[in-house]
Amino acid sequence: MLREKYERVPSGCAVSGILDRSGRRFSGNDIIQSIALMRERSNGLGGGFAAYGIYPEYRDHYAFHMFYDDEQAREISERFLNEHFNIAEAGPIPTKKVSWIINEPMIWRYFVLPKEEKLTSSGLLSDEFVAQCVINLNKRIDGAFVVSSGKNMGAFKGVGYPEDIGEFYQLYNYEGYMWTAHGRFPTNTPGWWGGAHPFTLLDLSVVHNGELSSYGTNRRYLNEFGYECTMQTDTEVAAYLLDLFTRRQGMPLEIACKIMAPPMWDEIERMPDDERTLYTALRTVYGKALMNGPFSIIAAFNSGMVALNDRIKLRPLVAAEKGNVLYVSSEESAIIEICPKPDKIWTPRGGEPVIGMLEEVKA
Amino acid sequence: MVEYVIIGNSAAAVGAVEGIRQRDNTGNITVISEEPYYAYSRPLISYLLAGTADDRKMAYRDAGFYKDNGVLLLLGVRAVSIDTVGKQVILSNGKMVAYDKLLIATGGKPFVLPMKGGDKKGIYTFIKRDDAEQLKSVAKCGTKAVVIGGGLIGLKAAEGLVKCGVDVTVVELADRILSTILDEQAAVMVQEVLEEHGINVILNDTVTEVIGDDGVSGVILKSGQSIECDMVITAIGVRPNTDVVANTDISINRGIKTDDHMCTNIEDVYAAGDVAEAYDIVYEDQRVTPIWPNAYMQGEIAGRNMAGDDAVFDSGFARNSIAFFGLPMITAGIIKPVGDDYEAVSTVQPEKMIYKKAVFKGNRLVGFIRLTDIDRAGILTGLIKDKVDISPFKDKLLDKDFGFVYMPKSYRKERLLGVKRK
Amino acid sequence: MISYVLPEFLVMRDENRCIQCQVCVRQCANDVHYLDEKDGKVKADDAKCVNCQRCVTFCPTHALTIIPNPQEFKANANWTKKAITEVQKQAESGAVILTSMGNPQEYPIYWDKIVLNASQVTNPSIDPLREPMELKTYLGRKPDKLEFDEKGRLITKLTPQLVLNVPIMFSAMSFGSISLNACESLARAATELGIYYNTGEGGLHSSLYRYGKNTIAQVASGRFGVHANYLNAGAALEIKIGQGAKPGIGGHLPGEKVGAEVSATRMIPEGSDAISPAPHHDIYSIEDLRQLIYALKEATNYTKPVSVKIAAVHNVAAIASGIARAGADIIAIDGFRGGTGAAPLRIRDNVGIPIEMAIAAVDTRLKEEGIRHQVSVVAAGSIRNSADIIKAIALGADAVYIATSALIAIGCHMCQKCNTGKCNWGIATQDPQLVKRLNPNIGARRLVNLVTAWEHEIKEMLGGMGINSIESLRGNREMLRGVGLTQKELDILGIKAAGE
Amino acid sequence: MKRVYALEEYCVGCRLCEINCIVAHSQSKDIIWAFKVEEPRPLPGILVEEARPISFGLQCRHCDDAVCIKSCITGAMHRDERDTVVCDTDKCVGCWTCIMACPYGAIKANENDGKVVSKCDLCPDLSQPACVSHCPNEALIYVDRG
Repeated sequence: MLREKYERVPSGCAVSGILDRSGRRFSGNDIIQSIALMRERSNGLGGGFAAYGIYPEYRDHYAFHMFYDDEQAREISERFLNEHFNIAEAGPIPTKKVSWIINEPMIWRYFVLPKEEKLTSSGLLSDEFVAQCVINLNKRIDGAFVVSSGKNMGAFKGVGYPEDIGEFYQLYNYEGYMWTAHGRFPTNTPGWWGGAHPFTLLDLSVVHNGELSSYGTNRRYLNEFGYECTMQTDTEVAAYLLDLFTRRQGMPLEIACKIMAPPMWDEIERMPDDERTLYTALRTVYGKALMNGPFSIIAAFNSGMVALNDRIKLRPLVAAEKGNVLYVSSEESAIIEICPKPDKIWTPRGGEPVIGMLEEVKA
Repeated sequence: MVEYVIIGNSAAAVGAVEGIRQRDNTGNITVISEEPYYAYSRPLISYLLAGTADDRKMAYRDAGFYKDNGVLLLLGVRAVSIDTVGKQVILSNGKMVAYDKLLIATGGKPFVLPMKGGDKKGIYTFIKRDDAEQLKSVAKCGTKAVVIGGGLIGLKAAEGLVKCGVDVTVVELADRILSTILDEQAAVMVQEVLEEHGINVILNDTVTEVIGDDGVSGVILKSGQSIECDMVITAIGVRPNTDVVANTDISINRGIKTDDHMCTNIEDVYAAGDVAEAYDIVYEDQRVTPIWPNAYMQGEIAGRNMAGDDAVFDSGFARNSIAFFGLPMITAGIIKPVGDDYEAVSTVQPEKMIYKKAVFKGNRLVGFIRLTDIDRAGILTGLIKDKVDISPFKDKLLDKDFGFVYMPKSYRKERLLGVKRK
Repeated sequence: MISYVLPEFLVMRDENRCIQCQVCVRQCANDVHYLDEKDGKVKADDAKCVNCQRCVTFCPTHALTIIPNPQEFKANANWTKKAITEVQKQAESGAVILTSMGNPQEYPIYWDKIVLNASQVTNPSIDPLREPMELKTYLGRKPDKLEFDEKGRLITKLTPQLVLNVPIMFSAMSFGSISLNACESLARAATELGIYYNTGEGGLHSSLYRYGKNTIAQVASGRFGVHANYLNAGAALEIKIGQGAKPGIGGHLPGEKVGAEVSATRMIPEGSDAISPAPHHDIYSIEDLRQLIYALKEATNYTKPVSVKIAAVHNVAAIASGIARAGADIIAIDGFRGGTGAAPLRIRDNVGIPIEMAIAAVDTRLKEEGIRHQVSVVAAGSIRNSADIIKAIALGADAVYIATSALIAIGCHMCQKCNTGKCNWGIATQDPQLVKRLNPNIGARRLVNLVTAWEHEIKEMLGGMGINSIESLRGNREMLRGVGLTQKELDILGIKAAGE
Repeated sequence: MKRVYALEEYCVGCRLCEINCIVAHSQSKDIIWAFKVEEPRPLPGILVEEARPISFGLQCRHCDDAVCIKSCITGAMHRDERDTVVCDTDKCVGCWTCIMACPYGAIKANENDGKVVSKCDLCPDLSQPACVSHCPNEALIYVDRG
């Protein structure tokens, strides 16, 4: 598979996300409409979506979305999958020919569960087992790429404007309770489908607008915990940091956000004792996980999502609420486009996460 | 308003005016002086004689001094007596000046040697400005003079006369010149210089008779020797000018007796300067120390106390800075000690005319002589005055570079940084 | 025996400017300048001159210039003047050549072959004059993760940390090797700057205990001046295993430098040589180091981080790993250009490796072992300016130690004669006449100025990279590119070539 | 009043204070002219006492209770409007009584320039005395300690 030729392609981008906290499912139309409005922020070299709640019939299976360069890659990958998983269903993801979308890889989908004996012999929990398998697949099998691997969710992405990608995947045919989208403006022409956002790991998906000046520091830090940053993207770093803190270290999401975009030291100095101790500890222990430089990201996972800006808000991010629905986007217009009269609309401060959780999870 | 009256108009009087004015800017001050001059520098009369001082230099204070200090000046009039009961001063012109506070600062007057022919024309004293002016008018080149007395006044007169071209002989009764301020060693060295400059010095002798018709034509010494001369200057010393207190209840010993506030035995009557007898910190007794700085300081203390202060005079001791023919010398305190209580060290470099001597009593410096090398001699004066324990640096006192660097650090810091010792 | 050694310098005096004021005479502790009583002129004995430039600086008419002696030997690329002179010296003395300060030889200076990145278009640079720019640095052991209770409250208690306002510390220089006024300058500057200075192995003079909050107390092989109060006086402890200028050998403070104050501070008799053994005789292996680390922690009731300082030698990465595992909270690595108060010239000039390579190797090794985040790494050994600091941190250091630059700030002119004890600038001397030449008011002020200036520059460079917190530079080798380096060197440094 | 104080702990004995005092009181205010050309060269108003390792600059303390003024036989020594103790050299006759009196030894006989005394005048034309400005080690400070 044609991988990213250059390391760390800087890019400007658009992001958008919608969550209905009641769990009500809705089609991909809104998210396509929202991201489409920000066409100016993309340049047709990458677009993608993450959709949650779209596979209720396989809600307990890991849904693997795969890109293959060719049949051989598919065969090798499927052999790998068969070896480690019981596959409940497999087949190509339906797509529609769109004139602007070219050079698409083979796009397949598998609903799988880890084989009991493999799980037992690995000594891993199933999520970690799946994560290891995804990393191995991406690393070892040429021409194959795991687009997403979470339960009851999937990522749909490719090279093109996001609305064309949405059309290509016919996302209006899917219904989910949460959608995120990304329109990319890379400064070169990588033409690699895997490089588009969202970046995913299990059910975690990240769309991201920005460029991390701390990339080298963050990556070396993640290395220490076994994360190999192969994609050369900042999005990958953000995803792995979230995974490390929330999944592996079991930290509250808010805290993880405060590690990635912490308050300034002088702000910490002015905090009450408890808070000061907490933030001092966070920055002292996790300094290398601070994501420095401009970014706005939307990270989604089965239970909800979080939108986060860098601490001095060098990239745009707007949030709105209407009833149970939470909107986050790079631009206010992209929210108004699909929700003309929100109950509340605001610009989150740098480093202040906007967190939306499914009500059933909260309860 | 307080009426201050000061009899006399020299260093002590000026010191008193300035002392009064430190505390009282309103009281009236009256200064009474027999001499018809503004305060002038009495030691400068020898410079006047030698021609190196003019009126400007002679003036001890600016012309505006009296006005600026609100002083009523009564010049050319003598205070004859004092009515200490009625608190008034009786003047030679018959007038009375009432006082609340009185300072007697009448200075000294020359000792006059009883000698045959002492009434001839051409015999002078050398105390006042008029004396110098008078002498200057007769001290022509080629004339001859005999100076009776080899002390400070006599030698200064002799030096001035030599500079006028006069052939001078000094006759001194003592075994050395400048016997009050120099020891034998120093006196010999200074005498050499005087002689080099043409002064004929005769020691252990004195004038018994002045000869001549109307005017002076010579003197005959006790030894029988006779010396031709055109003039005689008697300079065998001064004594306190206590005339004004005669027949009053103000106590006199050699001078007017004062306490440590410069007050006499009579309330509101003070005395200062050459007329006063005050405590000498070196000799530790009451004595008259007729030197300029003492006069000023006593006057200032008296003035302050007259104006209500509680100031103590604690710096009385003899000290002199003088030079003859460019040979400077500074001496202070006891320079020729008598008795076992004292210890003296000295160093001499005859070729450089340097002589240094220090006199100790216990761990205190009580006197010194510095000839030629007078640099920073005031440090020693200070050590005497402050009664400093000199034992830590006693061996350095005569060194060329002696200074605070050799003194204990705490003392040094106290003096130089104003840091108080713990 | 006539000396064959040429005077190293010539003293040039501009007679048109010299006013015979003798300031030079009074300032030269080497008795170079003297007043010739015969003609009243000030003259110089060039052979004694060490080019410390005290006279040059103090001459009120700028009449003096010190130049290298232009006398050359017959051209020989192999037998250079230096090589010949050293042979001559040893033939005369029969002794090891002693010298001081850091390795002056022409080894590559990798700092100067590394360039920094800056933001353009895609990522805004940050203006430190308008935006916060954070240099605060915590040194000490860090847990793998923080634990929170079910209510999200922090459970983990951090072990003691050093908090630095700027990632710069003054490295170890003992009282004895440097003067008390130099120590005080460092201590006061560290206090004012919110950083730390290091006592070196000379103990802590009683007058410096008041700067304890900003003091790192060193424990070295001689254990000079080490007692319970000393260990508890500072904010941290440092076990000195080695020094970049003289890896593998100990120290030697000659008896003439051991005056009353040094004697009392080091707890050795006045006038006796203070000899630090080459190794710690209670550390012959890594497990012994662990014992000492924990002995010190016990002695200070676990209130202070413990640093271990080593010289950068060939297998520095593995050694550092061992030190991290032995329980050190901070590892200080001293490169081969680091300074010294006295070292054998051959050792100084030939032993050890450059700090740039060492720090890159250590950071990578610890990262690979997954323990880099647990310890702090401090780079030392000729950090000359703020760019060196930026590069050291991007290569993986948490902070740097500076010493030579600190000494230059307070007057050192790099004459490399510390070992003689006649430092004309009052730094590397115990002669009271010379010590007083360094006014700690001025010394501290100059140090504060230097570090403040570097702080500004670091902020500028960070802002240019689009970074507003120094922790985002740590190990961020993406920000570095090599110029004129071989691929092997690039690989060790873990950086790409410029243009890549 | 502001006075010059010497911090002996930091005096390096270079005597740049003396040299710069001379320059400040020279005609040209140029060090090379002052030393190489001008005659007579002024005397420094500061002196350095030295007994290694101790040294410090010392000049007139401008005493509140100045015995030099009280002792001066001509009235030349006086306190000016800045409270500085100065000598009116037109009135000074060089009797050296002030040298006898000054407990700091801070007054010098200047035989070069007429026969007058020479002492520190605290550099009335400068913002601070030249000795202080030029002390390389801040061993002289110019402060008001009362």
